[in-house]
Amino acid sequence: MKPKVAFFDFACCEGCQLQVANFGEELLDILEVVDVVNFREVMSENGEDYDIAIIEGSITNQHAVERIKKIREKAKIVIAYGACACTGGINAMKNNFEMPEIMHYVYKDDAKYFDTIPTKAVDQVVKVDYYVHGCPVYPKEFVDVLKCVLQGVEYKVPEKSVCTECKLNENECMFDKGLTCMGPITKAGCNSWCINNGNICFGCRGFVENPAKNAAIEVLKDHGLNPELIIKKINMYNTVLDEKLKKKGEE
Amino acid sequence: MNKKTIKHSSYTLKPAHIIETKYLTDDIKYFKLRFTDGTDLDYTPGQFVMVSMCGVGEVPISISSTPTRKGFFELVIRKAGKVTSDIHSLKTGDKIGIRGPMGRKIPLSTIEGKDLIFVAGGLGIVPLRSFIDFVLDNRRDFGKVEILLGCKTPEEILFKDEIKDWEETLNVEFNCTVDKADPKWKGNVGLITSLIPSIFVYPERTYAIVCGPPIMYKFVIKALLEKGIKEDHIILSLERHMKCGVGKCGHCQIGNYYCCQDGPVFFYHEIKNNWEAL
Amino acid sequence: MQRYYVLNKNKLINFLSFIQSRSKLAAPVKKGEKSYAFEYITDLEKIALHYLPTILPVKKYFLPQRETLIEFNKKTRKTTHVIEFEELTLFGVHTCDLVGMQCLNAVMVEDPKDINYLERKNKLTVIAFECNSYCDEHATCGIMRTFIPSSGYDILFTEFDTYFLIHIGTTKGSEIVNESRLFDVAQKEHFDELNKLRKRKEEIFKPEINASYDELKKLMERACCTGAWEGIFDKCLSCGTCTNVCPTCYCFDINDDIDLNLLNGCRMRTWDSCQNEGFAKVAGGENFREERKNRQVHRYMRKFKYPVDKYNMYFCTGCGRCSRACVAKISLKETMNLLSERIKL
Amino acid sequence: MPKTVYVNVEYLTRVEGHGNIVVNVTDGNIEKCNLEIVEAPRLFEGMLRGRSIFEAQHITSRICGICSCGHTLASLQAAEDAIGFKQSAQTEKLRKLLLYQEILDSHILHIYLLAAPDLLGVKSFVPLINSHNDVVRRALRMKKECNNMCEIIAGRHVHPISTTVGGFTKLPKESELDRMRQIMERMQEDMEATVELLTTLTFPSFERDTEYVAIVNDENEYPFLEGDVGSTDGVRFDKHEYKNYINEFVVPHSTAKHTKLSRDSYMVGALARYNLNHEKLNSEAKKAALKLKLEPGTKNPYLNTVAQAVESVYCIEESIKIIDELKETGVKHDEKITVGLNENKNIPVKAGRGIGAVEVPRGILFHDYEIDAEGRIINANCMIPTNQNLNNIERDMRKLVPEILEKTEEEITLFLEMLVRAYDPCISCSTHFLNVKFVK
Ligand SMILES: Cc1cc2nc3c(=O)[nH]c(=O)nc-3n(C[C@H](O)[C@H](O)[C@H](O)COP(=O)(O)OP(=O)(O)OC[C@H]3O[C@@H](n4cnc5c(N)ncnc54)[C@H](O)[C@@H]3O)c2cc1C
Ligand code: SF4
Ligand code: SF4
Ligand code: SF4
Repeated sequence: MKPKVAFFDFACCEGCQLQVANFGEELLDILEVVDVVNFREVMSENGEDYDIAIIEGSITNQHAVERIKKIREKAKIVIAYGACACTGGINAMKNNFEMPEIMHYVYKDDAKYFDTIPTKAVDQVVKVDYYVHGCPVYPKEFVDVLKCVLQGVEYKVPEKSVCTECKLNENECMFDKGLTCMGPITKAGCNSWCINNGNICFGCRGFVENPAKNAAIEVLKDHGLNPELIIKKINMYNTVLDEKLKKKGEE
Repeated sequence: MNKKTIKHSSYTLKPAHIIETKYLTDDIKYFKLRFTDGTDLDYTPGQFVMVSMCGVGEVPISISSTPTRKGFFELVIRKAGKVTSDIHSLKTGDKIGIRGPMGRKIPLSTIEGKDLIFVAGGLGIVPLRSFIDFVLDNRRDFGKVEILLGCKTPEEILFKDEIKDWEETLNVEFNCTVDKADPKWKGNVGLITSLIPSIFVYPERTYAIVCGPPIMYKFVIKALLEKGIKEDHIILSLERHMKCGVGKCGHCQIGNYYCCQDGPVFFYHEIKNNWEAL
Repeated sequence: MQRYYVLNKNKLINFLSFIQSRSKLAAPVKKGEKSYAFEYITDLEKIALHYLPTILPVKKYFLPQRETLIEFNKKTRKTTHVIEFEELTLFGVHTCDLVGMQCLNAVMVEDPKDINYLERKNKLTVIAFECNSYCDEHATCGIMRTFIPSSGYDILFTEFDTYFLIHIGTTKGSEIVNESRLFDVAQKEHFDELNKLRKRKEEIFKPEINASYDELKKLMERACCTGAWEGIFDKCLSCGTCTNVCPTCYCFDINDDIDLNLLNGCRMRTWDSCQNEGFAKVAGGENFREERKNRQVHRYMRKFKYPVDKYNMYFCTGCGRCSRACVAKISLKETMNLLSERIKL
Repeated sequence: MPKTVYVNVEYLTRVEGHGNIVVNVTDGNIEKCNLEIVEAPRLFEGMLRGRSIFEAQHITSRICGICSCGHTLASLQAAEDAIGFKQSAQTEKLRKLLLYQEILDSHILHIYLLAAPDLLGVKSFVPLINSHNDVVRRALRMKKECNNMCEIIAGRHVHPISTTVGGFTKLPKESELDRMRQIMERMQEDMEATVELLTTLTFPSFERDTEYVAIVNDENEYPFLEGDVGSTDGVRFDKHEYKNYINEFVVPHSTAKHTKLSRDSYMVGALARYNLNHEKLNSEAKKAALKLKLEPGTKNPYLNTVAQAVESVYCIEESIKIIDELKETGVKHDEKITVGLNENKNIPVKAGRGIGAVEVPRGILFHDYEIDAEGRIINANCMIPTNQNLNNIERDMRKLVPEILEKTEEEITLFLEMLVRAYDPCISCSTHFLNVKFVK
């Protein structure tokens, strides 16, 4: 029996789901091994009977909290899919503002109509079994995770930094070009995608397991980045992880 | 890149059949294996094998049986992660790939005729069982045999039947302590080190063989030394992360040593000054 | 066997074309302001003859970043052991990198031998290029005494004004030189020049560290578990770069890959680094090198202490890559100097 | 025949983002006929404050995965407009190429995976894998090839990597130009088959007179990236004035704001562009339009899908032209830039305000940034095509419902769903910047 897979999206750009549609004909190979029963972005079938729930997006309101809990109850396996689901992603940048202030900035007097809560990663609300990091997800890693799911074994996100992959690809280091890069403290697994294409790593896969955050701030400072921008740069994808680290530190 | 195939390398797997399995606890499973070509694994107590689940990975596992019993070898595996949980899904009749035996063959002649104390913490009993059974199969070649076992809870005590056997028929002193007792438990409660002071030893003719979680060693060694047991009479089996098993990949390095090749069994005096050992 | 030849500089192109007619060619090319890399060469113009040590050392050809060890089929249970290799000539290998390869050789021939490595190595031809002066301030080839090439090459090029002096290291090298018919036998004046150059080099390359060659190991032994390392690695991010770029680091990981049908797959080895968080973690949760600092100390021990005990070699070639590539600007030279100040030998 | 119909499509599928269709007809009277937008707010506008303009495109591309290249280009245009940076001719070409590929990609996705299942009477492409295997394979292949193109140009399609303020951080190699040309040549064949397929499908006939809005200019090229904003009602204004012309207003049932220009509503997107600029299409695209019987002045919103096909033909042909030009002049690799967050101050920055206006697959997209002297954003605003269409969609729905009232509720639902889908709405985009209100 092929496992039944359902895609669900929360606050996100749906780009990670699109990565699936972007597989091309390889998608048909994937459909050979799983049954997709719910994939709202490209399908109207509305299967409510599924084994594996692939969750895209972050939890940003109470309605979403209830919805994700229901999904968790039904699914045997929950996969957090993409940065928004795994770490809050770009959405969590808003947690660095006072909620009423940013709400008022965007919605003015209508802000009061909104049900909104600070952005949460999926695992802050329900248990997550697998993570596919990245903004967007790296297709090969998604397939790797899928294989682990099919084999019924856990998937381990490499406990390495993007630098290790960047070096293996023998890119010229961004720091040598006078730029600052999030590679040293970002989880590997994307094959240093951005640096291979000439840009810096923005840290979309989130901090490595035990990031040397203070050292990283020092290093970025040494390379001439304005302190205010350093904090912004680091929290672009790491706000939720940072909150988690702080909590762990307090315990 | 060109590719060629060859018959043999350090990574070649040798197929083995599973001839028996049973759960010892919820997450610890016992496996009895035999090579499909009928050969015996040529090993010494303290050695280990690499167990392969193709497609998932390979893990180091201690051999729990004694080489004195032919035609099979035994493994006891705790579900710890990716590979080990996949191994748990195996049933009698399944085939797996084995590499090994790995590790140093310690000369058993050194302990022949001596009194032995086995100190095991939790799963540490698994590799020690290989020594214990070896000794018991040659019971007359050894002196006094004492087994000290420490576990978190009474349920975690492995090989309960065998222990009874050891105690009743083979003249072995067995002492056990748990961190947390349950109402049925009548034995000791406390750390394993608490068992050591009360045992009686002839220091010069006693060897201690120790295996357990990393934090245990320091305290056990201290207690043993206080008993007067000599540094070169203390034998330790150490665990490290291992990938290749052939002294290359670097994961298992303990200072100067590669645990997979130079160990995992060491004499205390060899590693007491090694900054990374204990 | 004739050992010394001369190649006129304007014949270099012909020689390289000749090499290309025999095998694939890899040589350093410029990648950025200060970055070079060994790459497969089609366009000979791209070769950078004078270059700063490449981002990755030539170890990537001996021990590739990723390599298949075995292939298997889960259904038939058949496993095959595979070796990936290619006929390749490396041109322009720096003096220090020759030593790096010798370090790797020492590890891989040690029993149990690494057949994948050894077989692959047999297919590689190494044409070295002697450094006549420092590449930059990060290099410590003076103290490591790796600025004079001793062995590890099939052919060695030493550059002079108008010609290269060639030394043949192996029969394979001799065959290439003979077959190419581009070389002249070296004369006395050439040897005189070589001697002069080597003397000059002794003047240029001076110990960069305030300790003698022999003292380096002792320095490590004394420093090992002390406070001597205090503060040195505060900025270390554990990104793993220093080990990946090091010509003598060879730690690796082994992982399986399988196709979507869960039928055919392979077991791969990939470079790993002792600086990575999970490198020394075991199942119980214990991490034997949890602190970043200890991982760095371990790295230094693996350069200047352990291999000396085991192989009687320092596993540092002085290439300077680790310092050059470190984003936190932690420098091997400065670290060693600081240690030598702090430790009384 | 007085009739009572109640349609409630919760979470409309095969569109991007979350929207509900709610229609309530009691005894023949329309009491409610709304497209409710229920996407959760993400507050991009607020989050952009204090950020460097060199990060802005990276952040705003995350508004929408499907048109992330479009957002990127609009963002870059706004940022460069603000600091007065002029892109090079080569950069312009490559950006155009990237946009063509995104439009192609998005149109293919829409035609095959989102719209076609309705026309073929199935719920999604999955049943088509068996019934129309070659069609599904073609669709997936075309989509993949667009991706491969984007990968060469910008690193990847979803959230492009190498597009930054100032230009590109990598440039295509000669061999990659060849590869792109081959891809586009193969795509020509597949596109031909696509047009062929569309000629066999019947679209609902429905018309409503409305205003069409798109970028217009005086060049001789179908405009996507540069120009003024123009409409079929004869309005034309500079993009910097968009706020003065386009009215945004709040409706009570939507988390997205609605807009209007000269009349009650207007439409943007492929059909709008076609209606305004069809004369500037290249000959292949014109031929396709002829074949598909798409006439200028078309008032049937369902035919937006057909206009997308015509534009797809256009994009393929124009892409080939650009690739050939690049091959001829050779790519100037010294134009490759390294910017990061402009740590090395390679690009001069000054305070100012900049507007980007780009025709993305679903219509015209505005990004509007006000920045300080150090290049940090003080205020940001975006106007998303789907927002601009929402009002028009609802007005279409209100005209359509009475016309199809005799049909079954199921059919009515389908027709309405198809109508909304025809606009190819991107709902996740549309709520991120604008004023919203809940159904009360
Ligand atoms: C010499 C030796 C003998 C051993 N004998 C036994 C035994 O008899 N029975 C038994 O149940 N276990 C034994 N182990 C431990 C066993 O090897 C690990 O539990 C197993 O490797 C975990 O792999 P995994 O894929 O299941 O876990 P993973 O999912 O890979 O990881 C779970 C945890 O295990 C750690 N780990 C991963 N690989 C290894 C490794 N190769 N060595 C140690 N830790 C690792 C990880 O860092 C992580 O913390 C032994 C280990 C060694 C070194
Ligand atoms: S470019 Fe970034 S990821 Fe690559 S080595 Fe440098 S710091 Fe690390
Ligand atoms: S390089 Fe960095 S930003 Fe780019 S995909 Fe990888 S982790 Fe994300
Ligand atoms: S330790 Fe540093 S200087 Fe020494 S060989 Fe390695 S990279 Fe080169």
